[in-house]
Formats: sequence, C-alpha cells, structure tokens
Amino acid sequence: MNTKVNIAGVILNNPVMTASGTFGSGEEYSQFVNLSQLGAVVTKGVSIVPWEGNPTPRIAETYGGMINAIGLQNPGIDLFIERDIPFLTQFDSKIVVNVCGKTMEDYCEVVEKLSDMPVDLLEMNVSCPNVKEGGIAFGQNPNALEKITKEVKKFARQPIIMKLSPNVTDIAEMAKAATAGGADALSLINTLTGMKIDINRKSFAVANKTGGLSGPAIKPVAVRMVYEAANAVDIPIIGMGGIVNAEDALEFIMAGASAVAVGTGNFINPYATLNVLKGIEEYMEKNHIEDINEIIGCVR
Amino acid sequence: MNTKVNIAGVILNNPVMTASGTFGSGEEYSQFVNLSQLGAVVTKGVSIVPWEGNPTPRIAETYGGMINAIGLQNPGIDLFIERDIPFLTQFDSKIVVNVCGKTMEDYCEVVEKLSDMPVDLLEMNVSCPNVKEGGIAFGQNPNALEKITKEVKKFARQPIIMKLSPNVTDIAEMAKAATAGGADALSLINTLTGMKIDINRKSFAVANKTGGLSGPAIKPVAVRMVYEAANAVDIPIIGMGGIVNAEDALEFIMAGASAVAVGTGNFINPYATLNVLKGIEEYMEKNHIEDINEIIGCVR
Amino acid sequence: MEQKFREKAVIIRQEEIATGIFSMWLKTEKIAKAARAGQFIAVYCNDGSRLLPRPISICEIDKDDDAVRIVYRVAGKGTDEISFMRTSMQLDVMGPLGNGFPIKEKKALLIGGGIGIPPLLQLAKDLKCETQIAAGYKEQLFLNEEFKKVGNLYIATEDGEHGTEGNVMDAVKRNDLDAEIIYACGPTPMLKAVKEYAKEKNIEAWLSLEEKMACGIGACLSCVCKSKHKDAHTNVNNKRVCKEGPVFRAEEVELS
Amino acid sequence: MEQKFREKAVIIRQEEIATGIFSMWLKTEKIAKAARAGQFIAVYCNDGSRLLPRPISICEIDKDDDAVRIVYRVAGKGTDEISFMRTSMQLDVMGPLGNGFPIKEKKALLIGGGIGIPPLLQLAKDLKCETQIAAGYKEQLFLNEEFKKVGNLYIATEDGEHGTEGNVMDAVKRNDLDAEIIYACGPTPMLKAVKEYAKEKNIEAWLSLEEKMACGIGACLSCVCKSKHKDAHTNVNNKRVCKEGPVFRAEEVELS
Ligand SMILES: Cc1cc2nc3c(=O)[nH]c(=O)nc-3n(C[C@H](O)[C@H](O)[C@H](O)COP(=O)(O)OP(=O)(O)OC[C@H]3O[C@@H](n4cnc5c(N)ncnc54)[C@H](O)[C@@H]3O)c2cc1C
Ligand SMILES: Cc1cc2nc3c(=O)[nH]c(=O)nc-3n(C[C@H](O)[C@H](O)[C@H](O)COP(=O)(O)OP(=O)(O)OC[C@H]3O[C@@H](n4cnc5c(N)ncnc54)[C@H](O)[C@@H]3O)c2cc1C
Ligand SMILES: Cc1cc2nc3c(=O)[nH]c(=O)nc-3n(C[C@H](O)[C@H](O)[C@H](O)COP(=O)(O)O)c2cc1C
Ligand SMILES: Cc1cc2nc3c(=O)[nH]c(=O)nc-3n(C[C@H](O)[C@H](O)[C@H](O)COP(=O)(O)O)c2cc1C
Ligand code: FES
Ligand code: FES
Repeated sequence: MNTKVNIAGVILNNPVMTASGTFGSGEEYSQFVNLSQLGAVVTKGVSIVPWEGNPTPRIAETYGGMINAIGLQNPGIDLFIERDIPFLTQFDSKIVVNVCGKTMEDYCEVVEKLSDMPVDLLEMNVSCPNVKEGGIAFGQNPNALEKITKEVKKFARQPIIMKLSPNVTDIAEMAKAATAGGADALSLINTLTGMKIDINRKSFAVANKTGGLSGPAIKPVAVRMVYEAANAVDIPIIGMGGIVNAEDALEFIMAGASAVAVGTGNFINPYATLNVLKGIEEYMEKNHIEDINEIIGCVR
Repeated sequence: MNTKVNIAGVILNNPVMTASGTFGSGEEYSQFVNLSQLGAVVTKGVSIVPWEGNPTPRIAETYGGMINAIGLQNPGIDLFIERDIPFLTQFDSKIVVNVCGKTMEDYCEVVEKLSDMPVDLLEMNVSCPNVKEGGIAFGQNPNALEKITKEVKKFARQPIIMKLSPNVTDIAEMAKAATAGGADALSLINTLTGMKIDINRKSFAVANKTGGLSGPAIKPVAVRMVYEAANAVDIPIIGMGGIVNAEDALEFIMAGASAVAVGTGNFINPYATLNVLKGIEEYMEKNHIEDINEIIGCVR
Repeated sequence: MEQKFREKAVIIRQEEIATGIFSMWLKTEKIAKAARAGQFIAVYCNDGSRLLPRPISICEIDKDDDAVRIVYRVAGKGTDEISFMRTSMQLDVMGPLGNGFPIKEKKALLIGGGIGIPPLLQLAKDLKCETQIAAGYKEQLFLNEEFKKVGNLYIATEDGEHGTEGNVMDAVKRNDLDAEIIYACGPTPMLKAVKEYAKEKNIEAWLSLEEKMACGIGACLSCVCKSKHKDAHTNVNNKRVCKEGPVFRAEEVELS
Repeated sequence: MEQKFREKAVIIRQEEIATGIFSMWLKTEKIAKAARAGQFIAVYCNDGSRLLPRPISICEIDKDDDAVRIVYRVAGKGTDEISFMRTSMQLDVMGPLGNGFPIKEKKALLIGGGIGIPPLLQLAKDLKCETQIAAGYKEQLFLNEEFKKVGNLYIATEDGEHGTEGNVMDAVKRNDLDAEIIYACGPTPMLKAVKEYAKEKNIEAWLSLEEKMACGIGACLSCVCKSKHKDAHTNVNNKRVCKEGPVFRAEEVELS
C-alpha cells in the first residue's frame, strides 16, 4: 500500500500534516505523537521580529468549532531558526515553515533567512484574519496575491505554498492568481472570519472582536473550496478545515487535495493526526486501494 | 416590556421571524406554532412560474449544520397569491414574501404582481447558491446588486428587503450597494456554499454537488457579517444563520439586528421560533430591559 | 390536517434482534394514539453535532399502552447513538408523520426487503382479509416469528439458508403469490421490481418510499420524489415523501 | 518534559456538595500517579457540539487508588453536562497539566476564593509546615470540614453568616494572618488584592491563574498572561497559563 504523496517535488511519507498554529513547532504534541509518523509538521507562523499577539481572551468555543484571535504571537525568525528547526530535524517528517508578515518585505526577509535551512517547504500565511496589517490583505485581492507570490518566489529556495483565505467571493480566482504568481502548491482553507458575543457581559467573546472560525463546523465550506481550487489549477493542494477523523480527511482527498492538515482536531484529541492516518490506511485496505494517489480528486 | 421592532416602517410585534425556505408558507408548522405569535412569517422563495427544483438527494447533514440544494422548487406566483396569501392573512404576524428569479425582469414581475397584495414586506433572494442562473449572481457583485435593487424598487409598493449572500469578500460593501440602490432593509445571511462527499459511494452527498450550509455551525460567520453590515449602513437588518435559542438570537440583536429569523432551527425543534421568543422575553425581564430596541446593536 | 406531536418519549425496552438490528418500544403521550401502520416518526439525536431527526417507520402500535415500536438498522452515527440507549431513558420524537398504508378489504400481498420489513408488521395485523407476507433477508432473520402469527410468511435469503434462495421477488415468483393488492417496503431496486410485477399482473400496488429529510412535515421540500401528476402543493411533478408519502400508488411515482 | 496522558477516566462517584458545586472522583490509569497539587486536568465533553476540553484543577490525589478528585462549579453547558454523569460512566481527560504549586518548607497561608478553594486542598495536605487557610465563600460553605483537618481554617462569607463578613482578604486582615509564603487561587480581583498584600508585607506569593484554553499543553498560545520577563518560549512578555502556569510568582505576572 502506498501512502506517499508528492507536494511540489517533496515526497511526504503520507498525506497527513498539521495545520499551522495548532501544533506549535511540534514539541508539545511530541509527547503524544511520534512526529516521524506524520507526513509533515507545519509550524506556527513566524515573522521577521517577535510578535506579542493579541490581548486575551484569544479564543472562544462555538457550536462544533472555535474562534481564535491569537494574533500570530511568535518568537521571530532568529530564535525560531536557532531552536525550532534543530528540534524538527530530529524527525522523519517533512518540515513546513509557515511565514507571516506585515509587508511584502517582511515575508521576503523571512523567506530569505530560511532559504539555507533544512526546511522542505515554505507556507505563506496571507490569510490571517487576526492581524491588522498585512496578512489577509494579500489574501483577499487576486492582484496583491499574485504579486506577493512572485516576490516571495524570488527569495525562496524551497517550494512555496500559498495559504488561501476562505473569506473571498471566488476561491478559484484566488487559486489562479497564486498559480500565476508562481506558487508551487496551495493550502486551504485558513479560518472563516467570525464573531461571538457574550450576551451576559454584553461584549465580544474574544478581545479582538472578530476571530477565525475553525473546526468541524467549517468542513463543508473547506471541502467545497478545495474542490473548486483543485478544478481551477494544476498545482497540488493541501486541504484543511475541520478534519478530525479519516472520513473527514478522505473527503478532502477525494475533492482534490494531495495532502491534508489537522488543526483544531488536535485540541479535541492530541492523537487526532495519528487517528486520521490510521483510518486512511484502514479505508484503503478495506476498499483495495493500492495507492492513495488513485483517489486524489476522484470525485468530480 | 416592549418587544415591538420597526422594519422599514412595518411594526412587528416582536423580532422573531422565520427564515425563508424553512417554513413553507407557514401551514405545516401552524400545527405546532400559533403563527399569530410570530413577528413575521417569511415564505419560501416564489418565482414568476413554477420551478421544479433540483434532483434528490437535496440535503445532507453536516457537523452542527446541514447542506441544502432544494433549488427553489415553488408553485409560481399565481398559485401562491391564490392560496398562500389568504392562508397567511388569517394571522396577526406580518407577512414577508421571499422572491426569486432568473433575470431582473423575473424579479420585477413577481414584485409587481405582489404590489396590490396584503403583504407587508418583500424579500429579494439574490443569494441562493443552488440555482444556476440569477440568484447569487446578483448577490456577489455590488454593481449588479445595486442595479437590481433599483429596478425592483420601481415596481414595489411594499418596502424591499435585500437578502445578502455571505459568499463574498466584503459584506459591508454589499450592504452599502444594496442601500445605495434604495433597499429599505437587509437580511443576512443566506447559506454559505458548501460540499459534502460520501466517501463510500465516492460521490457528492447532494445531487447538485454543492449546497448551502446552514445551522448552528455558521452562526459565528453570520453574527460577524450582521455586525459589519450594521456598522456600514443605517437601514434595519434582519439577522439569521444558526439561530436555535434565545441566546443565539440575542447575539444577533446585540450585533445590530433589528429582527432575527429562525431557519434550520425549525427542523431541530418545531417549537424553535416560540422558544426563541420566550427566551428573549425572559432575558429582558431578568436584565430589566424595558424595550428590546435598547439592546439592538449595543455591542460595538 | 391530522395532528402531529413532538414529545419526549420514554424507552420501555430495547433489544438487538439481529446483528445491528434493534427493536425499541417507546412510551409516548400522544403519538401512539394517533398513529397508523405505514406512518413514521422522526427521532432526534441527543448529540448536538447531529441536528436532523432520523425518520424511522412505525413497526407496531400498542394503543392500550400508548406505545410504538420501531425496528431499525444501525446505518450511521445517529442510529448508532440511539442503539446505546436503555430502558427509561428519554428520546425526543415527532410523529406520527406521513400518510400510512391504506387499509383495504382485499387479498393482500405484503412485500418487504431488509429493513423495509418492519413497517409491514402493524399493517399485517390491521388487515382483515387473507394476508401473505414475502420477506427478503440478507442472511439473518428477524420478526419472522411475529409475522407467522398474522399471515402466511414466505421467506427469501441471499444464501438460501432460509426459504427461497435469492431476493424477495424470487420468493414471490417461486410461490406464485397472487393478490388483489400489494403493499411493499424496501430498497429502491426491489420497489422497481414490485412495480413492474404489479403492472404485469395488473394488481393494485402501494409502495413505501425513502428520501433524505429535514423537516419531516412538508415544509422544506427536501424529500420529494418525481410524480406522474402535478403536486397540489407546489404545482410541479414532485411529491413530498414525508407528507404525501411515504406510501404512494405505484403508478404515481417514478423510481430512480 | 513531564509526562501528560490522555485517558478514559471512570467516574468513581460524584456528588453535589453545595448548590451547583460538584465533587467528582475519577479513576485514572496514569494521571493520578503523575499529578501534583496545583496542576489541572482537561475534561472533554461527550456532546459533539462542544469540542474544547474544560480545564479543571485537581482538588485531591489518591496515589494508592490511582484516583483524582475535581470540584467544579456548573458555569455553562459543558460543566452542566458533566454534572449529570454517574458512577462508572467514562470521561475523556488529559493531564496532569501545568506546573502546580511549589512545595516549600515555610509557614504558609493559603488563600482561596469561591471555586478557587478546591485546588488548595491537596496543597494543604502536602505542606509540611504550619498551614493557615483563608477561604472566601459567597454564601454556602464546601470542603470546609476537610480543610479543618489539614490546617487552621479562616472563613469569610459575603453575608457574614459564617466567619468574617466580607471577602477572603477581610478574613486575612481581621485575623492578622502572617506567613512566609502565600499560595492563592480565586477570581482576578482577589488575586490582585493578594498580590498587593504580599508586596506590602514582603511575603513570597504564588498565584494560580485562569485563562481560556484550547490545547491545554502549550501549543496554541490561547492562554497567555502578561509577564514581567520575556518568555523563553515565544520571546515576548507573555507566558502560557497552561504550561508555564497556572501557578506564577506574583511579581512575575500582570493581572488585568
Ligand atoms: C420514511 C422513512 C422510513 C424509514 N424507516 C426506517 C426503519 O423503519 N428502520 C430503519 O432502520 N431505517 C429506516 N429508514 C432509514 C433511516 O432513516 C436511516 O437509516 C437513518 O436516518 C440513518 O441515520 P444515521 O444517523 O444512522 O446515518 P447517517 O448516515 O449518519 O445519517 C446522516 C443523515 O442522513 C439521513 N439518512 C441516512 N440514511 C438515510 C435513509 N436511508 N433515508 C433517509 N435519510 C437517511 C439521516 O436521517 C441523517 O440526517 C427510514 C427512512 C425513511 C425516509
Ligand atoms: C487552570 C484552570 C483551572 C480551573 N479549575 C477549575 C476548578 O477547579 N473548578 C471549576 O469549577 N472551574 C475551574 N476552572 C474554570 C472552568 O474551566 C470553567 O468554569 C469551565 O471551563 C466552564 O465550562 P462550561 O462549559 O461549563 O462553560 P461555557 O461557558 O459553556 O464554556 C465555554 C468555553 O469557555 C471556556 N471557559 C469558560 N469559563 C472559563 C474559565 N473561567 N476559565 C477558562 N475557560 C473557561 C470553557 O472551557 C469552554 O471552552 C479552571 C480554569 C482554568 C483555566
Ligand atoms: C489557534 C489557531 C491558530 C492558528 N494559527 C495559524 C497561523 O499561525 N498561521 C496560519 O497560516 N494558520 C493558522 N491557523 C489556521 C489553521 O492552520 C487552519 O488553516 C484552520 O484552523 C482550519 O483548520 P482546522 O479547522 O482543522 O483548524 C490557526 C488556527 C487556530 C485554530
Ligand atoms: C432547506 C432550506 C431552504 C431554503 N430556501 C431559501 C429560499 O427559498 N429563499 C431564501 O432566501 N433563503 C432560503 N434558505 C436560506 C435560509 O432562509 C437562511 O438564510 C439560512 O438557512 C441561514 O439560516 P439558518 O442557519 O437559521 O437556517 C433556505 C435554507 C434552507 C436550510
Ligand atoms: S422533509 Fe421537509 S418536506 Fe419532507
Ligand atoms: S491552551 Fe494552548 S497554549 Fe495554553
């Protein structure tokens, strides 16, 4: 049985990845999960300088999901390179570094600093709804998206994944723009912008007012967008949004994702990534699927 | 205690309405709910001629929600006028007719036919994701939205509610466009476009491939959009999306909705509308709120 | 319009009568009193992630004890959840829903396939004329002893271990079952075969259909089937399985 | 790194010890063995609509019986759900989480407010020196008999029916409680008062904080508090309540 998948020339042992921001740089979850068993670990977004993130409360539970407005707190690229990359290189899984920034230059500088590092793929978060500048501004306008992709590509030695925002009218258009800019792969979806109001305190449940909605609640939107993107462009797609078990993951794969990422699912069960992987293998066995690549995008 | 709210000059006894398409024309649910107790009944979308709708399966359950692709099956405006309006005029609740069409002319003709009818408000569904022509095409482009609003207003004797699609990059822009076109009120949100794949049959769970996601899962997106729309325009807003109980409804009201509609919630509990109303009254009593209008948009 | 009720039913008892097939008696306040053979109830899950009610046919009605019996197969997460419930636990249900079987004084043939067999039990008990029941099982039998008490039972199993080898229509043909009226419930391919058989033999036939449902009471138009005649309700060739059905005259519906 | 476990714990027993306050003993496989006073566990709901675990402090640990006790207040839907669970039912939990209280050989003052009182019980049992406990209740007392056995208990209630009238700091001041070390758990205004009191009196003080959590193990950065020093982990003045906390040196954190 083959579970290897190819993301822009990088061969993952299996299609199961972690979703940026939900898994740190892997250390905490490594108590539960042998990271070597994962297709790839995707790190929390890292920027050129340390970011403090947003005030608390940063999260709120919602029906079948959660809202977060962490605001991309991170130690900055230097400490990250010094500490997190050496940690991750101990494992067999591929390493994907998620990059965030306020300006185009921010992204390019981080990408440049990472270009000599033992990192397999770079994922550009141009879709974070929780920071004022940058982030989502690039992810909601096709021209801006194409431009930043082109710019980042100039500095990158690793293949570039552009992470798309679902908060757009036409995801296919965005997928095409990123592809036109030279993206090597796409990942989607980031969170849907949402809000929760605490009716007793008559105020917002997260301090940032709005936050990003994630978890099983958003899965149907995510599957639809992966399907639309996969049918619009030819580069590989990493699907995510509400994946908790293997059935969820297989929906994304059949819709056209070459790999999948587990995000909020980790909070529900620290073993979620491994459960997803095991379930995919069981499904393949039961249905006599020799190669996972047979079913990528099989539903049309 | 006052629960009366004003939607474009029409005074509703209370802010609780039904969401179009989930309540027929009220007849079926009238076994459970005394329609006179509702602020307004909003009918299923009606078009100039009968529509057959989509093939089955038309719905699928999702985590904390459901996908539907009914495809606006309806008897056409003539039978509707003959049968459904006389039924509804028996009750004290206000009557809102939801209108759908394939072309601008379709909408205008239906609106014209309704102009002499004992109907209080007209709601334009320019946001249905489940029909090929018309519908959402008007709801995803601000210019098209402004234009159809203007056009419809020419034929309307009742105030016009424009029902907005959440499948857009910028809901505030859409709210402004409808307002610029002369809309008297807005309702939002319609369903989020979603997809579910049946991994065992390797096919789409609803025959139409994509469908509209509704129910508690989408509430955070809906509240956020109501908040953004309410802060962008001055016309009244009817909020909906995942309302099942009074706390849900109060979130929308505090975010800026003058009235709320219960949709998928009716399927979960046929008494949902009445439960919402009762819960709002209890909340007001407990928190010494004399007039519901005090808390409309109180969270900023 | 006939009354429908939403209630908290109390589980009188539940047992697994074949692998993955459960029989549950529910004490209701009003539903049992109003129910007829061929109608169904909507069963709500307790787990909040599953919102829509599960339509399950009524298998038996005990009017004296205000109880209804359902027999269901664990098909997914909702029925799985319900299968773990025990005596005296509560379950939200709505019903009775749909039209039910028309009770006629004619020599009857009841044809059931798999989990379509249970709704025929109350029907068989209600019929006053000669009643033959053809039941097609995959492998394991269930309810067969109960059917024997209310009519002549003909069984088919896929491996032929019990009764005729093959499907239920093989049993019907093998035993050359004749009737003035047919009532059928089962998977669509079976219903198609029944429809054809009835047409050939010129027998009045009633079929109980299934479709995915949301409201269960006719308001949402989720559950339509294609019909020969225009539906009075929506003026198109669609009928609502939950409201005009689930039981239709065979000629009236297109099976796909 | 200390071990954390995710297990299915079995409920040994649960009782309501004051209105809306529940005490539950959980049999665990590994958590009890590893747990310390001041740590907490993450309790998952069974209802699928509620995904995130609820952080609940460990109130007592029975290492011999591999059991932990939690005492919690019904604050919302999740704790409400859990309050209906009965002996022998299973609950998904993860733990032990967080750092716990440092056990020092000093004259100690434990200050607890409301539902912040329970985590002090195991601490009081573990301390070896003179232990004074100041507990502030709204109205109804709970755990007071148990605290009496492990130290000198001073009580405050809002209406003054038991002990000092007022809040827990009124009891501390009224009884002029002196100590070399303070451990405190309770609402933020109380913690602020404790911090100030400790500073004034120049007493070493440790505070147990609360923040909304998602992962519970330090990965998601949901639960940070403002800290005086840069956090080694993220290089900014934030510390993770679930990982570097929930117990912090008073001077180390900004309370808002
Ligand atoms: C009128 C009617 C009568 C029925 N009577 C019986 C009966 O007596 N015994 C029995 O075992 N089954 C019966 N069914 C089928 C039963 O409703 C489904 O097996 C059940 O809903 C599956 O739910 P689940 O949560 O286990 O599966 P899931 O697949 O998890 O269900 C997901 C969703 O799909 C719907 N769904 C899944 N399968 C079906 C289906 N076949 N028909 C309609 N909706 C479906 C569910 O209601 C739910 O909304 C009947 C269906 C209808 C329409
Ligand atoms: C380290 C720590 C230890 C705690 N120890 C105890 C204890 O021993 N006894 C006790 O009764 N309570 C304790 N709490 C508070 C307890 O976690 C909340 O009361 C509980 O999560 C509420 O859940 P709910 O579903 O009933 O409420 P809901 O309001 O429905 O919860 C919704 C969401 O908000 C979160 N949440 C709500 N209130 C709080 C809160 N005060 N702190 C953190 N998250 C919250 C929930 O975890 C959940 O994700 C502790 C909190 C923390 C952070
Ligand atoms: C707490 C939290 C933090 C996140 N941080 C990031 C981030 O730093 N960079 C990023 O690209 N996405 C971030 N995301 C988005 C996730 O990677 C993922 O795209 C999204 O949550 C949908 O997947 P899920 O439903 O499986 O969580 C974050 C999500 C959550 C819940
Ligand atoms: C089965 C179904 C049918 C619907 N039909 C219509 C319709 O005809 N016209 C319309 O404007 N919206 C229609 N909607 C959208 C709802 O009115 C509402 O905007 C949406 O479902 C969100 O609310 P909810 O989460 O409370 O259901 C339909 C929704 C459902 C679930
Ligand atoms: S299920 Fe709603 S019309 Fe039949
Ligand atoms: S809860 Fe995730 S870091 Fe503390």
